[in-house]
Amino acid sequence: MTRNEALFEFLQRMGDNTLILGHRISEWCGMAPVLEEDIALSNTALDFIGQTQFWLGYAGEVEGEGRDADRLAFHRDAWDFRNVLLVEMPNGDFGQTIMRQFLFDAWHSIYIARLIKSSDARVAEIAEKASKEIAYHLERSADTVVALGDGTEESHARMQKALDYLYPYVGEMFLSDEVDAEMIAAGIAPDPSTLRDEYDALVQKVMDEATLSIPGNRFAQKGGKTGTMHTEHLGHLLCSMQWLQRAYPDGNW
Amino acid sequence: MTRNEALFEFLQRMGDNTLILGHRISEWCGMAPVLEEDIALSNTALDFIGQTQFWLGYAGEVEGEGRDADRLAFHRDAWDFRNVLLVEMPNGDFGQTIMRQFLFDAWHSIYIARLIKSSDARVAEIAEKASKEIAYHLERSADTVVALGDGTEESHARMQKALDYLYPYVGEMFLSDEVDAEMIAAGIAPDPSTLRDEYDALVQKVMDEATLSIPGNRFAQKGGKTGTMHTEHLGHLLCSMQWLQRAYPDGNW
Amino acid sequence: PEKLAAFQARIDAGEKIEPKDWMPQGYRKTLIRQIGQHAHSEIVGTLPEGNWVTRAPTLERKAILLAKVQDEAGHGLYLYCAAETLGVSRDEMTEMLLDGRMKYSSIFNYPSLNWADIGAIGWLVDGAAIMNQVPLQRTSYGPYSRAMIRICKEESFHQRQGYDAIRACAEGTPAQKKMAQDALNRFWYPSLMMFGPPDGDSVHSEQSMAWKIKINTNDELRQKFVDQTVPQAEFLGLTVPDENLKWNEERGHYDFSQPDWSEFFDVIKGNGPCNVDRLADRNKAWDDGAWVREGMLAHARKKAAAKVAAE
Amino acid sequence: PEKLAAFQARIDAGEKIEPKDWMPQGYRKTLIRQIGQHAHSEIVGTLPEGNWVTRAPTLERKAILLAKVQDEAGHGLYLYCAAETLGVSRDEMTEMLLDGRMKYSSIFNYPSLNWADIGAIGWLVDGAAIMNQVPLQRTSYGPYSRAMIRICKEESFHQRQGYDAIRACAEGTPAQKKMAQDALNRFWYPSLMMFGPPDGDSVHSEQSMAWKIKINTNDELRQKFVDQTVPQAEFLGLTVPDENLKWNEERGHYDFSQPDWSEFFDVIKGNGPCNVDRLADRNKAWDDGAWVREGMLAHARKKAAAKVAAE
Repeated sequence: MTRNEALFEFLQRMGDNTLILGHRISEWCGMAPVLEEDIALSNTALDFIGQTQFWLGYAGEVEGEGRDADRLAFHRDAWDFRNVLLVEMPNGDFGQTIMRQFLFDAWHSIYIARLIKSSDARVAEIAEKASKEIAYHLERSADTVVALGDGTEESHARMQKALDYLYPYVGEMFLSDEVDAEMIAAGIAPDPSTLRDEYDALVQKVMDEATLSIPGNRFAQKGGKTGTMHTEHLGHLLCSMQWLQRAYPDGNW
Repeated sequence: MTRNEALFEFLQRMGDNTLILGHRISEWCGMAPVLEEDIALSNTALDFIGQTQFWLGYAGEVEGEGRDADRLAFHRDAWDFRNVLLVEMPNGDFGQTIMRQFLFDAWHSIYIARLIKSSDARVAEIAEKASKEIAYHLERSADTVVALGDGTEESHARMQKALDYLYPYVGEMFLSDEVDAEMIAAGIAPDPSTLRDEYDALVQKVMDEATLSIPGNRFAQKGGKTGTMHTEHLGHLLCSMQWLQRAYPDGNW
Repeated sequence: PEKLAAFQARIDAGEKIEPKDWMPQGYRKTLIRQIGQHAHSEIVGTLPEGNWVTRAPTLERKAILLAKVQDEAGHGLYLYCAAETLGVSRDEMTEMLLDGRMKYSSIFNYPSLNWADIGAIGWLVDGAAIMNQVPLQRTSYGPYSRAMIRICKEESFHQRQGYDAIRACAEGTPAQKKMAQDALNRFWYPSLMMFGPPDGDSVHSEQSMAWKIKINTNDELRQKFVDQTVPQAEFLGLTVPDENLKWNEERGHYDFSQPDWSEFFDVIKGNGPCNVDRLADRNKAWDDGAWVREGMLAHARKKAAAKVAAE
Repeated sequence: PEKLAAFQARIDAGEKIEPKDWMPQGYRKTLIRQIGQHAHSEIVGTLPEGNWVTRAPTLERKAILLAKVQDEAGHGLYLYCAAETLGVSRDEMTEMLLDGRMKYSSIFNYPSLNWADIGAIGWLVDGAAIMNQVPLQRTSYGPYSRAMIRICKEESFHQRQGYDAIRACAEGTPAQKKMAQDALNRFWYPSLMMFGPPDGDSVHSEQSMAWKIKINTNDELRQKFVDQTVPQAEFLGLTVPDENLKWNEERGHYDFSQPDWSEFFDVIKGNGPCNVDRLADRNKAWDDGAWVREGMLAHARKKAAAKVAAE
């Protein structure tokens, strides 16, 4: 793998995470439990779509085959997506949505902080812009996890169930592979495996406040980041997300 | 509208009804309340897909532009579909699915009986073949509506709710327009509006047995049969149904 | 009666009525109905748009639509707040929406069926809404008037974006152009209905105008909308689905066909294409969200109690 | 012990054991576990296929897949009936599936991710299943043996259809060919796992073979499967994802790599890619269907009571 190929992979990973999670959140449109959450969810989705435009736009430039962010977003099939499995998991109830959000935001905020110091100026610039949004996402999702974990008996039970369901998808965010090795060597991105302790400390702190128990089983589902094995959920998401582009490939929108 | 154009419309109406309802039922795959229903639902879906192949296959021939049944099924957008709204309504719970089935089967069985005597030999032949399947569908859906209507308090309430929800979509099956006028004139198909009494008697009989009340409001939602205004549900159905064909238009499957 | 005359005099003098001021029951009731209905419309109006958020054709269009939906939820918030100053809580109004006692704009009982509908909703529906709302910036009730000023600014932004979206379709491939025309065909008459029935048939109108809760008549606004919109449609190369549409040199206005008012009353009665599904969606969101609202409330109470205990 | 010897003698003589015959507890228990697991596999196995029923690329393929799914539910029925002759009801077995006490074939804990997977499932998964099942037509327990005879006939039909579906992909466009290869890459090793762990590590085996509940060893069947499948893959122009795969002239068999058995045990422990979702789907279907089953039962009772009253 050349450095450029690795960089292209890395940028797709960043952009696909925000694209897919942004899409998932946008599925909530008009259906949130309370108006303030409707606003917050569409705001988060909006931030993610904006970040996607930067990451995938840059990815397309690096690839150099004339694909722009839209082409990458709407014309790849599931196997070409590089998002971690966590972000493609279904919304479930609001608890599952917000738990997924927190587990991702926690990683995102730690990772993006390293990217700000990237040797690649474009990466550093995008990370810099995104970091404020991400810090706000984390603050919000952590607060909500705490409120609902430490709310009523029902909300506690639902949040624990969400955590149990999603925890197997946490490990993948910290797996390193040859793409990461290239990025580390080039000083473009950090080694994900070195960030786990910081992540665990942050998650532990929030879960303690939320009176929730982190599952003991650390088995990690994987295959999203490398594209080797996504979940069945991603294909269905793409059916909606890419519908119009697929049905009308010549359109100018 | 030429006779041929009207015939093409008529055949799409027949084929789209079975295509869309067959698809809806197939969404139940592996999720039915009891194994026997899993079998029955896939059997019904299978019958409908088979009927679709006949109707849309003939439609393509009549149109004469080289579109076969698959092309029509997988490459038209929502506005080109001619199914009645009833069949595109979502599955809801099993009660809604089986009520939708009965309300359609009752119409289908009455209508198909007339088509057996169609002046168009192909139409008569397809109708003849389909009529045995349809008679069986009707027997089964009527029995199930009766059993669940006259079952427990909960099953009764759910069936009544399903009937109330779906009844506004019954009227469309009996609307006549210029396509029907052409078909009547040619002796190809009956006037739908003349079949309502027979339908009402049949539905009344089954609902009486099921201890369910037919809503008084006869307001009819319409726009599916003419294609002028489907529901929002159809577009989402097509996202899944047509996905593969849209994403890989050159494929040979 | 004296109070009433003084009240009317203030209104006639162009003064704003504020929450703590005395006001007639009818004024309060009418305002609650009107502001509540407007707030509900913002909320229910996100459903036909949400229907395409997940299918937007580009990242940019998706972002624009998300921003719009977010604005609309925000408008809902301002308006609920304005209504709360009249002594009715957001939860009460929500309950009234959910059980059908309060209405929302009938336009949202029509489905969004192709992508160009999103453009048409911005162009026509927001366009008609603005036409209704601009005069309301001068409405007599202070909080309502201030909310409308904020809202109108964003709405006209939405309208421009909607027009831009349908323009992209109208200037696109034949299939895209067909989408744009199809959207116009379906949304034209429902948009005309947004101004309410013809002046002769309109209830509530006279008193509302005296109170400056309503500023123009339905027919005035409808005419203004047609006059503004027809040239825009022409610019797009789209055909307004009205054979009788014609510029009337003498009147200085377009002549146009009335919508089918029986359809309007059907929709109001609950027989529109989407009435049942829209309310079912809102009810589901509310019911499914009950545990979240309760959980948040419980946590807020625990925190408050802990704070008190610590003091 | 005398009874046991007589029982074993009957088996050795090739006689069939029937439901009313005496049988050892272990025989009964092992059969219930094995038949139940097989029945559950038929049911859970419809989930990865159902995942593509709604996205089948042609009406014909959709019909074939629906027919297959219907057959599989039918197989589930036969097998539950066979197990019921051993004194355990279908509902009991279902409950044991749903709360994790009984297993289903681990292969169904892998996702179906592209259309060619449906072909691969028919070709490889049904292929491996048949390899396991053909000998079971000669199993000692009568009802099980008869169920297997019926099932094997349909399964080999499914396998041919699966092969035909993946062949269409392999012979199609480059993207289709990529699907087929991707499917083979993901399903090859899980299919090899379907024969169970290497003979050395396999529990239950010896006694089951004496009882003719199991006829061949895991490794025998696995070798047979590889020998049969590799030429089929070659015919399709697909590459089996095993660098060590080579024809061994001396043995008259292919040499091949063992699957990653730690993955196998992970999946069995519940850590497969789909374990949680598969069981959640089955539980949801069962829970959501409770009112239907109760309603039908209540109606059947009413009818029976009315009949009695009328007599």
